[in-house]
Amino acid sequence: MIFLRRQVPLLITLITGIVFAAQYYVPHPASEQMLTSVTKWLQIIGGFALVLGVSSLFHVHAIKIRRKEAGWGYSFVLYVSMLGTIAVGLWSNGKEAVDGTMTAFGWIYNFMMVPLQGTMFAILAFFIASAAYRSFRARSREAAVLLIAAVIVMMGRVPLGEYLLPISGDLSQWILNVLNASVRRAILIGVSLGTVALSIKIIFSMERSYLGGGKE
Amino acid sequence: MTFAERMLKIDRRIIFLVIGFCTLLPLLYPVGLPIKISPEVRGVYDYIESLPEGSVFLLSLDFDPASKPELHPQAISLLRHAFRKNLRVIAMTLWVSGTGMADQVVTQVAREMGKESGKDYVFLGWSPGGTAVIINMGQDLYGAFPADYNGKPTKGLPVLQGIANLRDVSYAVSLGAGNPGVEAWYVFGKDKYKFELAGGCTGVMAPGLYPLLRSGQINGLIGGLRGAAEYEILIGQKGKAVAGMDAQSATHLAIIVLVIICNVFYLSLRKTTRQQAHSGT
Amino acid sequence: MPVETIIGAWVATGLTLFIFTFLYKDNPLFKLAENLYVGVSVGYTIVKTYDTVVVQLIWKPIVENGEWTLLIPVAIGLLMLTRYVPKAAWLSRYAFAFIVGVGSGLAIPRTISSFILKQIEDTVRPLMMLVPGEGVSFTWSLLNPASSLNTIIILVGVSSVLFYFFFSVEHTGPGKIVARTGILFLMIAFGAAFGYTVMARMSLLIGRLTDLIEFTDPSYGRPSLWLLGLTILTLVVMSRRSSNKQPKEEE
Amino acid sequence: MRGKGLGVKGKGSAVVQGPVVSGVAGSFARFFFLAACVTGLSHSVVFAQTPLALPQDVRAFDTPSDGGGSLTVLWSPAPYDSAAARYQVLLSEGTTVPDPAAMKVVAEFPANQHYVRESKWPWWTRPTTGDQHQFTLRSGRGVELKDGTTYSITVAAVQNDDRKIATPVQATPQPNWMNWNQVNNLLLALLFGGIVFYAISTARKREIFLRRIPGLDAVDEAIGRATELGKPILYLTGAHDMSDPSTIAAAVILGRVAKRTAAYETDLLVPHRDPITMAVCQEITKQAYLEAGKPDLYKDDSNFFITSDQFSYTAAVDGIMLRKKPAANFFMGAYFAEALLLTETGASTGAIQIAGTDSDHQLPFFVTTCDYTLIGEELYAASAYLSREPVQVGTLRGQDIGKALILGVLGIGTLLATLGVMLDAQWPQLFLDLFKDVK
Repeated sequence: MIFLRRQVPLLITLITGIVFAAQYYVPHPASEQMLTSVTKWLQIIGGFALVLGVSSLFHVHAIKIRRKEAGWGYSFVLYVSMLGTIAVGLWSNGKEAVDGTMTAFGWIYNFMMVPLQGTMFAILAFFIASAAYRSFRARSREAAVLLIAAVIVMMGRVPLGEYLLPISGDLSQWILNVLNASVRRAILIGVSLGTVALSIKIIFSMERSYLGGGKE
Repeated sequence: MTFAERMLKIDRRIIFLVIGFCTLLPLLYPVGLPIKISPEVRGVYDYIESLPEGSVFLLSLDFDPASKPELHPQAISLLRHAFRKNLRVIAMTLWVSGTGMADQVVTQVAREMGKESGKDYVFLGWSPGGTAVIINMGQDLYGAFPADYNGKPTKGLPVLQGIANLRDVSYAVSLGAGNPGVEAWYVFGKDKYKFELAGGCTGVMAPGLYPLLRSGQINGLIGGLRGAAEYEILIGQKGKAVAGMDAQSATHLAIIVLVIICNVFYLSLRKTTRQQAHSGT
Repeated sequence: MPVETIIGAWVATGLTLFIFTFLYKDNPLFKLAENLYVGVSVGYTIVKTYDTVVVQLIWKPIVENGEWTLLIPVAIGLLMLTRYVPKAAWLSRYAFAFIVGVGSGLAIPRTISSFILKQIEDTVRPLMMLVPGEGVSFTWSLLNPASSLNTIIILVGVSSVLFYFFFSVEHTGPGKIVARTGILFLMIAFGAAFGYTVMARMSLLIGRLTDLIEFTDPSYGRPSLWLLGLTILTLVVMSRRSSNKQPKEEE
Repeated sequence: MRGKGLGVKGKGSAVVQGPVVSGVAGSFARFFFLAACVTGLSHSVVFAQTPLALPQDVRAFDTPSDGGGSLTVLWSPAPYDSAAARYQVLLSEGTTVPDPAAMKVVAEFPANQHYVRESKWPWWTRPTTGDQHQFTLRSGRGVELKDGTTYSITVAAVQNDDRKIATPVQATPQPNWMNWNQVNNLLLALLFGGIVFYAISTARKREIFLRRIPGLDAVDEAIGRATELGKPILYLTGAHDMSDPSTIAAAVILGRVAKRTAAYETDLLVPHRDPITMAVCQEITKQAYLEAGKPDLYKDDSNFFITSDQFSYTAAVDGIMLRKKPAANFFMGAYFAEALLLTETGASTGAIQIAGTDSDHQLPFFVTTCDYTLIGEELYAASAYLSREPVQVGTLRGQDIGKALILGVLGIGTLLATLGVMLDAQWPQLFLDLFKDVK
């Protein structure tokens, strides 16, 4: 039983990992065919993964409602809006528009989801402004360098900045294209080494946290 | 409490109001400052200009409503340009919550330019799996998207004639707000299937894409609302991005002024505390 | 203008303003809008997933083209859902093992090619350039990203930042200088990111305000103005009430 | 672009004859030969309107390292190679060709194009010297090359009305099992994998040196100050769940912080966004108090769950900061847009703030609003430094070796590339090609 529960999954990871890493170097049509099928499978499995993510949300809020915890009314709102959206969506065959005319599902999308999600992040503009005033301080030489670079880029990326200080355009271009690019490149290389190391550890089962909890 | 301390402790809602007005006023009373074109954006424009009629242009709208103000105008300009050049347009999205928006923008621009779905362009919709979708399209486009957004089978669509997979795409642009986005299109797409690629992205993403731009992994980069405004100028059709540039100028200036005030107060505070410390001992 | 658009304009404006009330403080209007948002977007994702995965990717290919092999990923997907059945939860490991295995395998060569080799390739450039007519020379232009000077700057930047993230060498002696250079480069890049992020957030605000301005139009019935007044009124009433209640709650 | 008139073959330079090898074998020898040829060629002259002759040494073979459906033709450069003359590639099915003139023209281009050196092949897969002509024919528009079928293929030189067709040669397209162009990628993957394994096994056997992370000193200092002021400490573990490495690192560092707070008898507040992370962190905190010898001070509710919603969580934590005014705030793990809302409020209460995150998009805000920030990998390093777990330490060490190698390649590569330009030499490519992404 332990074998089925513990060793077999690790074996699956080992085999699939090696096979799909090796696939990259094999141009033969047979190997390409395998890649085609499996990526198609991954698309379908990806759909199930979404269900998994969503269901934990279901669970958390269901408990809240059942226990009538503080703010359970909001969880109720969440449930109603979700079920309502699903019902309307299925009724509209999952289409926001048919031949350019908006369906009821499209209405929910355009007039509820789009403004809600859009505004959620627009409020950050205000918080950046207040942080700019209250806490973006040059506490150290490093922070001072950061703030100066930030001011130059902010100037150089808007017409008024370039108008007031014509050199800021070229300067910010240079910062982005040369200084920023070199740092990002180093970070990219470092992160990639990390990714490759992690992938190797996963394939050779030195890293198992992805298997998650659940009793052995 | 000193003056500086008191000033630093003012209610932040006052700052909120300042920023609100800095955005609102230029939107209501635009000035229209000139906008310079950067080489990154010109790279995309020039490449589309150089494509012969009937080339395949793939636009992946990989964003959701949260990034709409930045990437929506980019999508409109790119589509207008591609349709004007009579390219065959394939549009799609890797972000599920962006599907409706992507459909809307494609349909709207196509209608405005008198293009027909299935013949001049196709909107494939969304498919789950993120990077797996890109690989699958590279292997077999019809396997990844058996039907387009409207449920029509993709096999046999006139616009897709002669296209088997991503290798047959002349130019792909990913408008990415995160992951999967521009980087994924390079790693899982261009790296193997060898189409030319460019990126459009939100301001948050833009600095991170410069290494790819330099190494030629993407041949152009449209960054944020500013990039969109530049593209609107390039195709000669000003839209929401150009209209927003004045407000962008005003808010940037406001932030810069706020940062400077903050540091002036901070430094003066530090000076006084140091002096006090000195005199105290 | 169609009625549904007018109603839509009112709803969209109202929800936008509800979220903006967070700027005043966390309050029931914001919480209502936030939960509505989560609910609607989850519902939307479920519908889209059903429509795309179940109908387009599974049902149609199997029924219409007889692609029975697609039952394999369906089975793997179902295994994933056993996570919620405590006794069979271990079965879900097979699914995760498969996904993670394939994902790791796909990632290794592609990451090396795109983010390591390509980036090294572009950093390793000759420090002298062959200028037509002048022969081999050193170019000083800062504005040309490919000039010799910029090549050196990039090389210094990449190397010093890579060195900064070295953990098995103490940053002393010459190492200290390199690491300090690295951190300066890092800070400049963070500054650029900072500037761009400010730009992005401001753009989002501009986008939302543009919509609100559009909805002040009489053809929609000026929802922005009416609802702005109503929202402010609600906030005032609520803050009055809570300030009356507060003393009692705090004993 | 280098080389003036390189394409034109100078007098006395040899044509490489012999069998065409598509593998790695023999490439070294070929390479040196190529270098010699190319360097000897720099002073050639382009003649206009040289009389046409038969294209020489036409060779055809299955394109190596591909999925089939493709053939490659090679032939020698000629004195008439210029924009004025043109080459045609001719193709027909079968091994015998009754009339070469009737073969299908599948490609036509100016005679000064399509050289081997223009192709992206690295030196170990180059079929011949760089000055030779090369054309790769692929299945596609108008041409179909079936795997396993033998084709006759040849090259014709055309100038004005003159057309000279070389004798057709035969070749069979085939799919291959290995893309030799990418062999450097494979070697690097194996090398790096080996390094990681080696480093981990070393770390299992003996202590590996890790430099002290300065941010950890700041942690002690902050806790000390909190004790002086008699105020609590706030610790956040980020937005992700326990499957994310950054959350794991945050939990490890929490163990260290909890040990200190136990020793100093300072209050610890850890609000959570994920119930599982909370459970794990409770265990870690309990253990830390035990190790500090103060199990009686441990409170189960110092770790508490708020909500999983991003902004509601933020508002609640901001509320805690304003009410309890912690002396130190720790932000470890992954953060999104809420980062600024948290740190800004924290800064306004005058707390010492220490952050550690790999969310690079939020790093600028942490750096400007916090007193100390662990940047990216420093977070993992700090956690490895504290936990001393061999796999973590070993991986870190392996990555360090990888970085050192890359630094070396950057240095040597730049030097060689510069020498290559200054001396107008090709041999540095021998090294540089190894680190190119070629397909």
